[in-house]
Amino acid sequence: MGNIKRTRYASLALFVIIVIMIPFVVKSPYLITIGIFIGLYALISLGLSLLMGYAGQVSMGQSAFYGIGAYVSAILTMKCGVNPWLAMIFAALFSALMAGLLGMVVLRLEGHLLAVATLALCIVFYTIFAQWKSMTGGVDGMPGIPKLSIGGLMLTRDVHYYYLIWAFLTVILVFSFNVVDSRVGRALRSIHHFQGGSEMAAKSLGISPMKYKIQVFMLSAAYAGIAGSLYVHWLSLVTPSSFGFLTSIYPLIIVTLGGQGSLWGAIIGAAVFFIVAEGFRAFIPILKPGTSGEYEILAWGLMIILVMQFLPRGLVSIPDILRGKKTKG
Amino acid sequence: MKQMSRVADSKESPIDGTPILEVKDFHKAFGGLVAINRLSFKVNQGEILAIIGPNGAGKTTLFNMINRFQPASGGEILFEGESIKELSPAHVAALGIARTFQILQLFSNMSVVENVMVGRHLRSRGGMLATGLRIPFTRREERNMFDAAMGKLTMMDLKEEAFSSPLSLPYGRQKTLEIARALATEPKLLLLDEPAGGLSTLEIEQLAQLIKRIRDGGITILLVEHRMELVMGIADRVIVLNYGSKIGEGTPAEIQSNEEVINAYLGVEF
Amino acid sequence: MKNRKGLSKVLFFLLVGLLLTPCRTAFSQPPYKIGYTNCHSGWLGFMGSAWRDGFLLGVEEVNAAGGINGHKLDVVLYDDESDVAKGVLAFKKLIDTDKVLMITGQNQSGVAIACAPIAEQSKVPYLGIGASRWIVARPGKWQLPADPTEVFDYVAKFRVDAQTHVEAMYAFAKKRLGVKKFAWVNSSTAFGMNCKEIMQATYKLAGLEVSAMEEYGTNDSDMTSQLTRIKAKDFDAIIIYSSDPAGALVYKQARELGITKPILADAPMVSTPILKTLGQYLEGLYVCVHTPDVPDLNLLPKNVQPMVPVINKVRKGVMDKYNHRADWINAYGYDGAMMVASALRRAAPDPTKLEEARAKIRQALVSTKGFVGAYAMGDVTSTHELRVPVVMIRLGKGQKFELAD
Amino acid sequence: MSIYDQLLQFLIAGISIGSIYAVMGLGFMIVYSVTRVINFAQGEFAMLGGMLSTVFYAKGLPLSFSILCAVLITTAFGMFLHRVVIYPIRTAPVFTLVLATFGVSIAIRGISLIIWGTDFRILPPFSKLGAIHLAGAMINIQAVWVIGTTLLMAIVLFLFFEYTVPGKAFRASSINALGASLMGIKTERMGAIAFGLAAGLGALAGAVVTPMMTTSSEIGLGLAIKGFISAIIGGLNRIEGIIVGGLTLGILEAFGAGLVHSGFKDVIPLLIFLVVLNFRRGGLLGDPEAGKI
Repeated sequence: MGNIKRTRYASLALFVIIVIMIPFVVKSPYLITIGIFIGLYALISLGLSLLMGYAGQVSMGQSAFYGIGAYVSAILTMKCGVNPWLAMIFAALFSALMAGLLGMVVLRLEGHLLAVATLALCIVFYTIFAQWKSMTGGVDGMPGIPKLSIGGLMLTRDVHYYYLIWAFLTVILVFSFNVVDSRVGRALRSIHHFQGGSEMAAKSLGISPMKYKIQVFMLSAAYAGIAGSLYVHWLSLVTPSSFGFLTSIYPLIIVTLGGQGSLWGAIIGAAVFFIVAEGFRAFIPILKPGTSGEYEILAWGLMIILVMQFLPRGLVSIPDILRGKKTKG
Repeated sequence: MKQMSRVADSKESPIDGTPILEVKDFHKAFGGLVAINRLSFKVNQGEILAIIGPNGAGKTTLFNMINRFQPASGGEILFEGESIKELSPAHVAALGIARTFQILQLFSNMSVVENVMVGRHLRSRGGMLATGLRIPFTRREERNMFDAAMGKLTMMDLKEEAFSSPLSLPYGRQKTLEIARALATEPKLLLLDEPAGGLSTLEIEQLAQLIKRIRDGGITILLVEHRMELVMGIADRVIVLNYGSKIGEGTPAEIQSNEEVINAYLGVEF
Repeated sequence: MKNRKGLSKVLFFLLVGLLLTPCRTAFSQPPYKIGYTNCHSGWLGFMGSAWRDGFLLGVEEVNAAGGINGHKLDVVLYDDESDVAKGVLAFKKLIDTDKVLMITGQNQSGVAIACAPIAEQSKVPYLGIGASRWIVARPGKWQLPADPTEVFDYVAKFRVDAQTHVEAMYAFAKKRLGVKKFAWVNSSTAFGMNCKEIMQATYKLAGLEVSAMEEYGTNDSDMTSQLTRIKAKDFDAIIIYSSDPAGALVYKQARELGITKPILADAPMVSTPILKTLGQYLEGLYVCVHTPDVPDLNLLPKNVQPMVPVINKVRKGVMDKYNHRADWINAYGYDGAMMVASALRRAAPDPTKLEEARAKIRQALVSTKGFVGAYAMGDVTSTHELRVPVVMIRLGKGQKFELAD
Repeated sequence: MSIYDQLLQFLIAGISIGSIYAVMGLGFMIVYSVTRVINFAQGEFAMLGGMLSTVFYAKGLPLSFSILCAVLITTAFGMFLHRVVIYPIRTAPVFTLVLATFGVSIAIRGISLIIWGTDFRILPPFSKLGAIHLAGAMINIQAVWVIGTTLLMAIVLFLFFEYTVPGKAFRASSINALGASLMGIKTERMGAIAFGLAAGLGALAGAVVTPMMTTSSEIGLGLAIKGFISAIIGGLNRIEGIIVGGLTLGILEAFGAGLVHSGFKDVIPLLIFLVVLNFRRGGLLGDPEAGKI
């Protein structure tokens, strides 16, 4: 127990140091922007990882909450002149609230039904974003969303948002760790029906599965909402095209890539996901000049297949595999 | 605290008359097949009541109806005089009914001690925010849950395996662990679903001791079993089920001399 | 750390790659590096790649003619896969890693709108080709149907926004077809929705009425429900706004449903990929096209006659290089290259002094005068836009285009 | 045109759309029933079917023959995929498999983009007369072909499962893989057959719709999502369920577009679906014990 904690604190410290160091080593705003996207998707994926890896609930609808967060922030700041930070809080709360209400409907479903129900949420909200012109600005969305500012300092440069987003990520990571190894975390794991949990036993011990499914769904939505809010204040633009089907699939890939049931997995997965994608963008034109995209897409597909084949339990399982230890799951 | 005190005063007189659980003409039918047929019985405060019967006698169904996994098709069920017919399983557990399972339902995605800590769920309060922010209260609570769980493990001498996976335990120990987990909820009534199933004679001996110890701790026990050596050894009263209906009730001695029971079931034993 | 190491590798290979790229002409000067990013996959992919074909055709021509004052045009080319995140990343990569002099491309508005402010902030000239005017307009400085009141310094674009087209269609429909009420159908893509918004903002000014507004998805196979709705209403003509084959299906099914009223559509409907597949069903459709789509160029109005030789050049070039009929998107891409070239030629920047060069190019770009291309013609306006002439045609038997206006 | 005619038109439109979704759904069901995998590459099978037939047709082969080749090739490809991608990781968590198939669909799309680019392709209609009018409503002959093919495939599948030895073995292994393998049925081969069948179905569907809606490298995912939804509505376990699921989705879309607003065409069925699911957890016709990912 003790040394588990110790290794965690050690890795957290290491993580924070790396995060702080990167901008000193990496100057290019392009790479910093990659860092920003990694951070944003890591936030969404953390929530999904709690939902999938711990409570065993699949969601193909995280983009909906990412979008809700983004639009709440955008609308409050643009139309009501609310302070961006306040807007961000509202964004998180409102995403969670929506998740709570919708969760009461969809979380009564399981497996594929849950998957398709959440996929439905993704499509429904995309349509709302694109169609509700008067509120969301339609397909062109809303440009010119105010930037965030701390004290007097206006956060304009990418590196500011890099630090901001990763600071949020760190806090939320710690929060998530605390949840995971608390009574709540155990309650979640106890209802993870296809990974060693048992809803029957959980109920017999006084745990109401529905309650915890909804709670963790709300939490994941709140994470996504915060990510969405950060995203629009950084880009100072919101368009529906950022919240389509793929935006729901990426976190699924990231979580599985990193490894379900590991919070670090979400972050590692996000990092690898974007670095590899951009790596392809950089390398493939060199290997095969004159190409545009299609080879990237192919490489990307193959890459997913290979990871699923050789690391079915994700990147976090690499150490175990190296140690030749059998991975459980 | 309340039920603590009640447990305390029930300690002085392990067996008194007041029923803790009362089942009134319970009925359960799956389609045409009748699983439980107009069954009525009482479980007295602090006693060990065994329900025996051949396989398919509806024993597990009965348990599932008592802790509300399955709705009863008819009848009434009172726990400490209150109807629990409409409550959710979690609510029933909160009232103080814990159970084990014929097919083990341990959480293989947690360590042994964590399994028992889940048992402490009802006795702790920290919500998602509180635990996430790790406010002093929840830290204290976590520590208490851990200590309590370790206490239970020590009682079942599972202390050594506290941090290993439940699946690494031998089958008998896994069953004990499930009992420990159920006890962690501090129940007033403990339902044991075939606890002796698949155990060696020696293990059954230890189990019998354990169950007695639990009862002496003031917890009423209702067990379903068809391993006679266990039942006859520890039960205060025995109820015999056959095809969902009660064909006999009484002390082990009376049961062993009950004609109908012998014909229906025990015959094979003698 | 990891990704930095990767980066240096990338840069190294990039360098090697550039050295290895074969050049037909020897260039006395260091190359001009141009960034190009567009969607070559995703729902608008076919447009992106057609644009790219035209663009690369132009670039080749420039280089074959000895480049720009001895500088070769080097194009760094990325696909944004119609995805905002990927588009933004590609854009920043062009600016920071590839250190290009200027950037062009991105005909998907969503991505382009996200990138314009980045160009402005990092002071990189950006020649936009997306449909929405948000690309040039500073946030909140544009209200339909008026022009943007404030525009970005570093952004210019071809004025392909639907406003020009819808207005041309309104005029034609009223004058030639005597239309008073029209029904509207658009694809539920950004392009279609965008045009719908513009239509809603402008039809009253043209003194017209809308009797129905319908939508369809790019993957839809059957739009008879929408058309049945329209059929039940009272209308003189239908305007279909679509950038995908499904739009052609709408026309086909409208005729099958027995709707005989005139139907108008916008230029994307006669882009080569759509004509190749569904052209046979489009007989009788009125289309608001760009000059390159008019088969008999002599019929073109006087004011755009100067474009004719350029158009012919593009037609020949596309036929030789890709052996298919050049459509407006190819011509558009070609003009993109030409705009870039002319800006560079006039700015004559020193590629080693990046900031200064970018500033010069930006100046030259927004002050382009008397540009004559295969697709666009004229001066860059005060809103940094280059107007694009349009013509109404009618698709006759066997996909023969007849000038209708 | 009278409201009655309109409704009839919506119905026809719905059926012709729905039957496409239904075939896609069947593909999902077949693969799922044996491997418990939701195969997101299903849409790409349809894409391949359409593209390949256009390629062969362009090469001058007769239409029917081109389609036959396309179907056969895609079938083989489906089996190949199972052997190379799915079978090696059959023991991994199902969700890993699902994402693997998602990777497959991306890869196929990439390959198709490389070979065929972003152009649209089309086949000539199967029969000369374009559209016929009956009772004030119009129906496109190609749509009739699509509906017919769907029904035919459903019937053939049904007969296959009910009355042929491999079909029975197939069902056995879909009900209980272990039991089946004890009965000496090679579940591996069953998985391959499942993918082959699904791919073949998808390809045929893709080819039949091409004259109606054209095809291109990009159509896969869209079709897959619709097929997935209708398969789930249908309950993933019974052929008739899937058919009804697909038709329901299509008809709801058509009526939604016709009676409410075409902008919400895709949303209306989903909302109804969400509501329905709260009463019938197993989809419209599925058993309540619908599969778990």
